[in-house]
Amino acid sequence: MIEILFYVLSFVSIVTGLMVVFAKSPIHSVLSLIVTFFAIAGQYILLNAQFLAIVHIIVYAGAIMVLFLFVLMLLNLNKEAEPNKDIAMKLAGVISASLLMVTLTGALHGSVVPEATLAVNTSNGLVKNLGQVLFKDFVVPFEISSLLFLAAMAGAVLLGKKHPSQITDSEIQKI
Amino acid sequence: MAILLVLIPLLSACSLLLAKGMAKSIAVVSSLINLGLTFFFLSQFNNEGGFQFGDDLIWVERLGLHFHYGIDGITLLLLLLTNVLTPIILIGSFGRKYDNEALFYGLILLMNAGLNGVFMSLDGLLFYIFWEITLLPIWFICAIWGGHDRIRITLKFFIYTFAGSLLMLLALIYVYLQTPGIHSFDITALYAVKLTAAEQCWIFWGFFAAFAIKMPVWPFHSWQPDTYTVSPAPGTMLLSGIMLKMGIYGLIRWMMPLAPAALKDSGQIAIWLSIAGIVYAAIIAIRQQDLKRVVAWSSISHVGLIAAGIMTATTAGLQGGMLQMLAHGINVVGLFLVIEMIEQRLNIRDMSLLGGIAKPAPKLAVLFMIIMLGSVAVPLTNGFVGEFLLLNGVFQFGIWAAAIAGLTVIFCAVYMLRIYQLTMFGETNQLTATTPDVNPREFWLLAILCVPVLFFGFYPQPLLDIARNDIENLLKIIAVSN
Amino acid sequence: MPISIDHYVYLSTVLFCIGVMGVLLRRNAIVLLMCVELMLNAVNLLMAAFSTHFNDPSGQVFVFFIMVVAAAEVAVGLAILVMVYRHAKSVDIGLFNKLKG
Amino acid sequence: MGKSLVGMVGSGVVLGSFILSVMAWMQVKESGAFEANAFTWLEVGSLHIEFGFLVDELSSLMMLIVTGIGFLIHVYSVGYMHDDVGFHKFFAYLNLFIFSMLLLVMGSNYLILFFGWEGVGLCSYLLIGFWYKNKEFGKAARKAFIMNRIGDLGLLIGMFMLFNEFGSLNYKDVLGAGLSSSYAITCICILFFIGAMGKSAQIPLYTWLPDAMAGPTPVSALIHAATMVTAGIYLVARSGVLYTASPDAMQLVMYVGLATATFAATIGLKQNDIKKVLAYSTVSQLGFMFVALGVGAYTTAMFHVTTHAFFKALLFLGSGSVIHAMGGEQDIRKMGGLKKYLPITHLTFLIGTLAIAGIPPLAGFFSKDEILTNTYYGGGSFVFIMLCITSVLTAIYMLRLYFLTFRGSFRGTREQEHHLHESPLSMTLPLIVLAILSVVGGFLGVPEWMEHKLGLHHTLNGWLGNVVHNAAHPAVTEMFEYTLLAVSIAILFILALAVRTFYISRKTLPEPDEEEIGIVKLLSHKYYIDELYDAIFVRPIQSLGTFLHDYIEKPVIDGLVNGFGRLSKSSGKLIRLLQTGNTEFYLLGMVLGIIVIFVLNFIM
Repeated sequence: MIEILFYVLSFVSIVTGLMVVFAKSPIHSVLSLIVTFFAIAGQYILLNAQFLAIVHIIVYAGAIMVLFLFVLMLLNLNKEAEPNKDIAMKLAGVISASLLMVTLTGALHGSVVPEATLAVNTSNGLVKNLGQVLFKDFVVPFEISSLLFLAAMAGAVLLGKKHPSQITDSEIQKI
Repeated sequence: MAILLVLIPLLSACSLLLAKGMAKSIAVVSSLINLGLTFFFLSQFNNEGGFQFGDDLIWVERLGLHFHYGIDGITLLLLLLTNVLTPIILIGSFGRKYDNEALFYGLILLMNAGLNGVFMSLDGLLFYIFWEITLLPIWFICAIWGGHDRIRITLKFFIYTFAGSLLMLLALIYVYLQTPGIHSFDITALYAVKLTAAEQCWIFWGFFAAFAIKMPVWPFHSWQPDTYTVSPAPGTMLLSGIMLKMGIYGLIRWMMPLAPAALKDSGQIAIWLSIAGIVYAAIIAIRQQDLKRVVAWSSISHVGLIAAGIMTATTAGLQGGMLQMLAHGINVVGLFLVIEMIEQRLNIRDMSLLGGIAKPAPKLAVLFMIIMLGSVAVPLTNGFVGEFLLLNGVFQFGIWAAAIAGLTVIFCAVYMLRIYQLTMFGETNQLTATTPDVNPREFWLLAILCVPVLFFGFYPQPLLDIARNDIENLLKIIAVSN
Repeated sequence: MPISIDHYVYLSTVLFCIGVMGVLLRRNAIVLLMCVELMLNAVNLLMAAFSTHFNDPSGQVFVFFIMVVAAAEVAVGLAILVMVYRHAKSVDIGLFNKLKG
Repeated sequence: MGKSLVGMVGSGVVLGSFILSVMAWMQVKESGAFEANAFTWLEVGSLHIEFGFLVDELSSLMMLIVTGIGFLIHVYSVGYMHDDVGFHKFFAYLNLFIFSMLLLVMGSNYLILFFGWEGVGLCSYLLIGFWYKNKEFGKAARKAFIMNRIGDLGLLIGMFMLFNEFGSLNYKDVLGAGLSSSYAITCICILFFIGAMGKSAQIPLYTWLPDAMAGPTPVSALIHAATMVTAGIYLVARSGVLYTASPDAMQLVMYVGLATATFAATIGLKQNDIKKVLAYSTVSQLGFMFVALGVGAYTTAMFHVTTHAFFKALLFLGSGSVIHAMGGEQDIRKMGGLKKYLPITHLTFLIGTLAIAGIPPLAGFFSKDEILTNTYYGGGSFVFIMLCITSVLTAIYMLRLYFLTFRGSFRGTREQEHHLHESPLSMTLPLIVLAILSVVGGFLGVPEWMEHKLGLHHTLNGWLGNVVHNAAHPAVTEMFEYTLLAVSIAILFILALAVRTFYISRKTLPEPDEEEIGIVKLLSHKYYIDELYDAIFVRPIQSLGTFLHDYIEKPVIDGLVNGFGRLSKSSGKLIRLLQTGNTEFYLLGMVLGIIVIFVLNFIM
């Protein structure tokens, strides 16, 4: 049962992942990516990381992808026409990506993952456990990451704002 | 205690920036205090060998870095040279108005601090740090107040010497890594390292690259004539009078004791290079028209002899090298001072346009003559003693080497007399007819330089006694390692 | 655990490589950003898999941190793209050639 | 200070040193040589050099010559230089010279000798270039100094070898040691001789001496005739023990001396500058002395040094008096008939001429006769005959000089004739004293036959015997001596007549420079040796300097250094092209890089 679920989810995520890459319209890409994220969230549940799965859906599907969509809509980029790339460049992209895959799998194939030493604890993925680890062992990185967020927020606002000098005379008159 | 020699100019340089109006007087007072201190050390100095007035502070314990410094005879002689010449160079620069005086004199003081540090440090890394510190002020002096095309020339000078000293750093670190236990840059620890002949060969060339470029030894000299010519007079004097002695000092203190076995084979090549430089530079000097250039080339020629004599690792060669360093420092600063005086008066350095200055400026002619004779190494001037001992050392290396190196005796007379004749003798022309004679400041500067020229020609033994035992000890270290 | 860790390794490798391929193929900067997200997710998946495999919650904590970084990155990245778009009326990465030597 | 005071002080101190020299001489005579060390000049390793003095028979003889003649010339200079602006400077240099020369002869080791050796060279440079406004004079001064320095280098390296061999530079240690002939000693002797060549103007380093006549005439008399140029003789005589141990070096000395003597004498035949004639005569006479040294007749050489100092100083001072009277004119073609205007100068000059020509019983006769005798036994017949011919040449050019200058009728301008006058007392007095010395000086060393016949002694031989002595040769037969005497007197009279007829009775004059042809031109241009040296040494070195600077320094050495800079610059330019600005390209590169790393990781 779990195996079937795993394969189905894997299949879905790979196919939608490919769709992200090959879809002509950016909107389609976004939608496919959302599906991929859901599939990955399913994998998390299979892995007993329930809280992670929830957060994943909230953050990625709920926030990040919405942001993408907003931007696409706002900028009206929903055009299918993307300037065509060099065919050689495309070929090189595909080949090198597959090469990477081959080498990676080749490299991973020989590697031996040590067996787990501790007994399986299914409650690892629960909020309580994670919270304890996060606020005990990783409290400093946690605080730092909050700073990072703050900085990113400020940066995004600053970047998104029009610089006063860029405002043209006609715009001033409109105001 | 001796670290005051570094601290005083350093602090004065900082205070210069605060009290800009008093730049000149602060600089002179600071350099005179240093001079007094040096004489104090001289009076308290015990010439039985070993380092004195020093200290050994732990700096970075885990890396084995020590702030270890001290004064022995070899160092003392060079400190004497540095601290005698610095006030002379400072006062000598008063004839010209430099923009941003405070910065200018501050840099000279910084130079003084760095040079004193180089000569006193007894820790490999400390030596390296001071070595590089000296490069900065002199580069600024040349690049800010220099003459035509200064940026290109000084950049070349900077990069060239810097590249050389990186090789030295590599060699130092290599030896450092061979020290047992917690590695140490301390001089005694480095001396104690036993290296194979092949390793010593690499160490030798690593050090030699840095020192040969600094001195400079042929064929690493190509930065020098241009840099000397383009620098402002005080910069040229610092470079030629004191800074090139850093290279020679490095040979004595670091290269030879650390790679004594390499002296046998690589050392021979280095000696022949130096000797080739003597003749090569002298022949080129004969044909130069620019006064500064002649002296610059002559400096290469003289330094070649010093380097060759020292690398023979004989008592005569080392003692001669020490004496000649002092003599060359004094003479070359004197020569550049005279050239600067001529340039200030007439605004040219081209000898073909000069002539007959002896008539309107007889005092200048006499003082120039004395300094020139010192440079030509006429007996009973300071230049002769060193040259005699150096040639004696080179003779012990090989008679043909001595014969070829001895050509400097002839060539030096040729080009020095040539510049003297073309500037001082002959008929005066429109330009030179009204050359003013030296003013009191210039007179006393040159006169003070003439005193050691004559005195140490007559009686060199006091100088020889200062470093005698330390040189013997050094030679023992070299001999034992062999 | 019925599904071996190797499966997850291969899955995330494939996803990662798809992301790489997207980055190499597409010219639309927004799609590029999405592909980067895909790659990040591939790594996240691997982290979670190992966390479960070794029974160590820190792996999952790392996933949180990666999410944080990803979110920040997207925010800033999209802001930049908006700026660029205002400037050039396009988000084609061919425009970003000001670094030409 | 006033000029008279300067003159008095300048001459007075030399007189003082002359008196002290006499006292030293008396002390040596009474109690033998003595040594005094002032202080340790240098002590480095095994090299120990005292600033010490040794006064023995040889050095006291030189001291007497230097201070005695030095004093006379100082007195002369007071008159001669009276109108010169550099009067003070002149006396300063002259006294510096006396100091250096005394250092040279009094030193107790070779290094002190070297101090004096270079010191006199320096003074010579300063005094030749005394009238520094003239460029040619400056060049002559420079030439003198540099040629001397070439010799000095030989001497210096010789000293190093000597020290290497004996471990000391003291005369006592070196010359007292039992010596056996060896390669090293030959080398040392030859190197010392190179030094002597420079200082004593021997082939090939002689060309500076004629040019040195640019200096004021008293300088020519003191430095370039009487004292400094004989320093080479002193050096060889001082090192006589070494030379005796090296027959090869002696041969070299003899042949170089012979060649110089003959060569310079032939040039002297056709010179028209009064001082140049005397200069070549000096070179030639120095050659005589070296021949004497070369055959081992050290005291004979010193004897000739002494007599030569008398008559050559006399001749130079006489010529100075002539030049003074002529208002600076030195060309003998414009003189003539000066006998009646300058009686004292004429008389003393005549005595000098006869002395150098070798008329008995003037000083030159005895010393030259002794050299010839010694050469006959020590040098072989070829050398002897050549030297005899050279003596004849000496007589010819000196008589030519005398007749052209003092006899016949005056050939200068009216103005010059009007100006002609005898020199003041301060100039004529030294002339008279030197003339007397030139007459009686020869009796210091009378030949053997006189010893027997007249009961006189060869004072000098006995005197110097403690330091050096002549190589033994078989007793001279009286027959030989008489023949030599008779022949020389006969030849001299014939010559005197011939020269007189040629220049006075027939009124033949040396042709103006541009009309010279053939051998005459060759001689008056001094065999073009100056031009030759210029072409084979001076110019090549100068062009080598230019060549090295333009074609080696700039393109090769500096080019290499700049090449490194250019290399990094151009490689930067090349690598910059990789930065296309194309983001995909960077990404592709990144991915490929990752692949390579993985593959490498996998392989290793």
